[in-house]
Amino acid sequence: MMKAGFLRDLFFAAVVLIVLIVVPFIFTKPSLRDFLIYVMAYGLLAMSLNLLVGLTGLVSFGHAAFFVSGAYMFGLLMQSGRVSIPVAILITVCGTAVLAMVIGAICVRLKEIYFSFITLAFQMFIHSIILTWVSLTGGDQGLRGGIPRPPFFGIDLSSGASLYIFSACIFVACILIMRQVWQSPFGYTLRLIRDNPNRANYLGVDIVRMKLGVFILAGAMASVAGVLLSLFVSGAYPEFGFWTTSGEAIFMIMLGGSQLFVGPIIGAILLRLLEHFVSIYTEYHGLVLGVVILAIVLGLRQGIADYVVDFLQRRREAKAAPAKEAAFVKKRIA
Amino acid sequence: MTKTTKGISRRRVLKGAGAMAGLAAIGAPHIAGAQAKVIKIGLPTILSGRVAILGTSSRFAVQLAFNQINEAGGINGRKFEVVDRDSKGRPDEAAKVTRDLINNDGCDIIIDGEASSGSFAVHEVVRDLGILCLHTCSETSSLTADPKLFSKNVFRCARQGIHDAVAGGSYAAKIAKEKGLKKWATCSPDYAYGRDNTAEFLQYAKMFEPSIEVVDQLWPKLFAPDYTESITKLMQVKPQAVYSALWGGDLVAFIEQSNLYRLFQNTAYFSGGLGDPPILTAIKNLPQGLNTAYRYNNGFPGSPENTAFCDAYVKVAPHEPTNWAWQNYAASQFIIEALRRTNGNTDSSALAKEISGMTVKKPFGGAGITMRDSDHTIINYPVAWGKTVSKSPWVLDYVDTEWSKIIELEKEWKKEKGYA
Amino acid sequence: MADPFLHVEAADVYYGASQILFGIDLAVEQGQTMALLGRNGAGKSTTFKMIAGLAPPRRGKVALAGQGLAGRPSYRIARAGIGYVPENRQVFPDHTVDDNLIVAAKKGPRGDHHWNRGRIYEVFPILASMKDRLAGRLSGGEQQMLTIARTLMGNPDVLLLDEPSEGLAPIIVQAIGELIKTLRGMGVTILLAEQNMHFCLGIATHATVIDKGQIVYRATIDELRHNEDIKQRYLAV
Amino acid sequence: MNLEALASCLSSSACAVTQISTALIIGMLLFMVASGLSLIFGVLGIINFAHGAFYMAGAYIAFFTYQATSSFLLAFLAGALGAGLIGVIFERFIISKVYGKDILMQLLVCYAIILIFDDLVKIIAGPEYKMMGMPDVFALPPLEFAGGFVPAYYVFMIVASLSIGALLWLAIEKTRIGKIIRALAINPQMVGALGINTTLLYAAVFGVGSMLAGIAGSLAAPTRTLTPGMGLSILIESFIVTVIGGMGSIVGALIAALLIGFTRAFGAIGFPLFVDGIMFGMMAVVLIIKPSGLLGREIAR
Repeated sequence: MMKAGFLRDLFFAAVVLIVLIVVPFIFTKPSLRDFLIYVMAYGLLAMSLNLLVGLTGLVSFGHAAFFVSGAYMFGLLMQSGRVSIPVAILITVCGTAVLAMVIGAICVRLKEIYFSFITLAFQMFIHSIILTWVSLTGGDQGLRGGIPRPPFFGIDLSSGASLYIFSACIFVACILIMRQVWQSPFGYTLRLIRDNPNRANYLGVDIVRMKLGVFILAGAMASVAGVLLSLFVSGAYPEFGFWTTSGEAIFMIMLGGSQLFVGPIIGAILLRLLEHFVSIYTEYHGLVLGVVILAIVLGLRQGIADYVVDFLQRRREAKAAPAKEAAFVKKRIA
Repeated sequence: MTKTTKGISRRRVLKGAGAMAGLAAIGAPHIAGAQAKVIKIGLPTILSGRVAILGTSSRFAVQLAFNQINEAGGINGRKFEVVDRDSKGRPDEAAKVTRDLINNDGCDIIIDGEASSGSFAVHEVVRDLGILCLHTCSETSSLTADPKLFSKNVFRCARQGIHDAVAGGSYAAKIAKEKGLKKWATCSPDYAYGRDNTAEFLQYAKMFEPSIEVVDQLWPKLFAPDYTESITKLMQVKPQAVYSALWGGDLVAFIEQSNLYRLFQNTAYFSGGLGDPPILTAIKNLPQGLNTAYRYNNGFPGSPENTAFCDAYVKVAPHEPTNWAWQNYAASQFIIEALRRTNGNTDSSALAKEISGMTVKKPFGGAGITMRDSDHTIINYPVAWGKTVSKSPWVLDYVDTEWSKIIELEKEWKKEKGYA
Repeated sequence: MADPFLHVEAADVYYGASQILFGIDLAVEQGQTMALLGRNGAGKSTTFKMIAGLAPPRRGKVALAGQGLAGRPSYRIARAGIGYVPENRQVFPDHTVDDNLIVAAKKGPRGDHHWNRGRIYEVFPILASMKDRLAGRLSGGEQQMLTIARTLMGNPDVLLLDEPSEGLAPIIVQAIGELIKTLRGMGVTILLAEQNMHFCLGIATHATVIDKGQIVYRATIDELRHNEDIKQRYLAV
Repeated sequence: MNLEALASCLSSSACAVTQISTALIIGMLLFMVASGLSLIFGVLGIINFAHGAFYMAGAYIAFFTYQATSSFLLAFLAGALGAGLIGVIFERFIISKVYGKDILMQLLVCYAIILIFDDLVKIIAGPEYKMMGMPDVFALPPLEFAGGFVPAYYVFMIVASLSIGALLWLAIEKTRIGKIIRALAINPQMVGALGINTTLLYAAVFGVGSMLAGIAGSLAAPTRTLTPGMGLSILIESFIVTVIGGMGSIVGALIAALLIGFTRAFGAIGFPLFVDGIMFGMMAVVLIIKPSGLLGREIAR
């Protein structure tokens, strides 16, 4: 079973990767590539956050802390000029994982909104460190002077096309990893913790360890998103770690839906499209975005992808219902 | 109330109904032909949040400049269209909207109306894409002074911190000598611009008047709503003079809150940011005799060109021109003049070649403002310090500093910094 | 014959998609003390919640003195004269005894206000002696007294008592029983949900038995006392 | 770090008076905003991230009223009541739809409101800075206490905030409606079953909470700059205050607001670089040791 599932995922991943790579060669406008890289970076951030929010029920308000740590660690490593890009990514991911472990060890012990608050506090703390430690981080002006992209294995990321393909490969690899977690026994344990912590406890699950595990994983994935963005904008800015960035990721999850694996990606695409077009037509994009959010939250009461899935399921059930009802009535009479 | 007067359509009508079609629309190659006649000027700037006025006053100025040229028939039959985009003051967003303006909207030229941190992000993008760009709001000296950041297609049409520091330092030194102001303190926002600006001001003030001694330096947070703890701290320290790089709404709050403590009764005040009309008019009780750098004034320089600029500006905007307004207006003039010389050819390097060393008369007249070709930054713009009065024109007695002196000291500063 | 004072007719209640009550009919006359008997999970509490407006019926009707109540918000139902005393003694733990009563004070549906704190302390002398104590610090029996007293402060026409004896020591149960009898003596109309039939025997005048969300038996309490079959089928523990 | 300066300040009465008053000035406005935040959370279980928007609304309404009438009293009342009214409308039409929904829904709704309010202010009042200016009544030289100076307006502001805080506390602890509201916080269903219109009460509590933010806004209007987006900075600090003090506790909000006020006032003298870090640090430490805050209860719901 597992193996068949994995092969299917692998197949889907390959298809997605091919589509991602081919599309910009059909529509050659560079802005499409820009758009897709943004969607990949923010989508990865939102998906990694959804490992906490949707899968485990841990509502983190401070996930951008790992996004920003990814961007800065990678940027600083590259600016030091001592490591190649793959090594820098590896160190960044491990480094962020350690950071996530330290923060997570404190945070996951807290429940519900207290978890949200303390993740927020840590994020603001990291953000203020970045602002204060000017000599290392460049303070409010961010990492300046660009992030060098020395060629490795014959790949030169200073060309837009190869940077795009590289980003697409990393993106798809991360999605594949998260998909395996989503479907694994570990993933189901996390769902159990989300839905019924008492039962999980009773079954002998070490809840704190499980939560910490997914917290570290989500942090590491968020750092990859940070790497992608810093590679693309050739810089790192404190705003990456401000609470609004976490808020945006949460918004993507809510827009797309938290229960469907690809929900956050759909949310990222929708939000980016929305912002793109709204800001072309009006400077009052806040007003428009606000009204759209209200319409979705108050109208659908769930993410768009979740809504569509539920809607389809309801329709299927409605078709099956008459038969079921008949059976039920029969049983009651008997 | 804001009265928004719209000039040429800054929104692109052509995007039209098909726009929402999504990815395909973004990917579609943009239409050549009839549209190619229009020259598009992209303006990434801050249109929302606390410093929205930064962007809106810049936009008024850019629109004014290009409306004027459109009404005059354009250049070689080509008209202009200004496309603005809100960066929300975030550097990553600034980078993104700049890319969009170029790659998606097909803008030929970028006028960068970002504050400092955003400017550095835009700088990376335009350097990457090789498009002509004029930074119009960032005063951070290194943006053009640092040769590592130099790009042949990128210019700065804005005050430069180091120029003003020389002018401010010499002005402050003179007053310090006259009035015996020895004990100084500073109170500037805690971010790169605030720190650099303050350090540069002090460096020159001390150079010109060595008896100046800095007794304390306070660094309130950028956009802090309340400065009471800084003000009371200043009262404990009792300096004879205070320098502050606060600007915008922060400065308005700082002055009003200081008034409550009567801070300026016994303390001389030197401000890099007070001389902007929207700030001067927002302060309800503007104390007399505060010293401020020139940012914009409808009576200085007293030239017919300046009056004409101010009159035209207030017709389209709800307030007098700001510092950013004249800088953007001047930047537009550089672009227009360069296009005139290339006969409407928008090639970046051709335009850049023309702009290097160019002098424009608008908006101040006189000898004009010159784009220095060595480091792509403007000189000969008004650099002066004056004193506040309680009613319009708000600042009087502007004292000029010789540009030759500024340039000489700038050279030494560059050497010191390793830029030259 | 006129409609009964409190009248529930053919009421269905759902929690989400699952139906809990099936066509419940109930009739309580003024001054009656009616026991609603049934096993744990038979639907007694849901019936009460339905009457009180906390679990509105999807179909059917609820009326008090001819006035329809179904579908109204719970506070309107309370103001119409339904006094609901929930199971598990839901006192406000951080309020004093006195404050618990103050919160609940209101006039009855016809503007009557014969129940006030003075009267309550006469009827419940034990509460009078601890009126400044936090309700959360009271014993279970005292809390039960307080919830009943609190509901009386609203001058209801009908008192719905949901398992007042549950989880209390026998001696306390006896005291509660005495109290209900006193209230009955004062002419208060009472609907009493219980699984403990013996508790009801001395208190209620009539009995209704509920099982699996349906009413299965109606009689006077004396008839029930002698109907071994019903007792065996529906009430034996 | 300059502990010597701190010690010498504390030993001089002039310095101590001025800095203590500074702490109160900073603390009191925070207290006003945070107490509203805390009240709304305590009773409705909603973390009102849009609270800063009501602070902004209060400030702008006060500003326009003052321009129209030149009366500070009217401006103050209009700011407070206007923000309260907007709060009630917001609760009725929007927030009430997400009661009991997961926290993300609430967060998102509040985020939407912040975006909408900021743009509305920009449309109505323009993007430029506004300053109401000091009313003539308070245009006095600063008052002297034991060698330290406190501006007359700040004395008024401190007294007004403390009085409003005391009134609020008395209303909640001693009046019948206050007792009902406390009961509502713990067991809303039971309160409804006792014949009390909980829907109305929720709207009223939200209105009072927003009114407190509006009061802070109108008190701040004469001394602080009005801009779209001004609600954000005060929101973050009052959020810290609320978490430290304990969500739902008015007294906790007061204590925490003073704590922040003193940290900032004396931090400016003794350890100016660490003030921000210390504030977040305090928040984290409180969350680790006692998640519900200094005086908060564990959430029942």
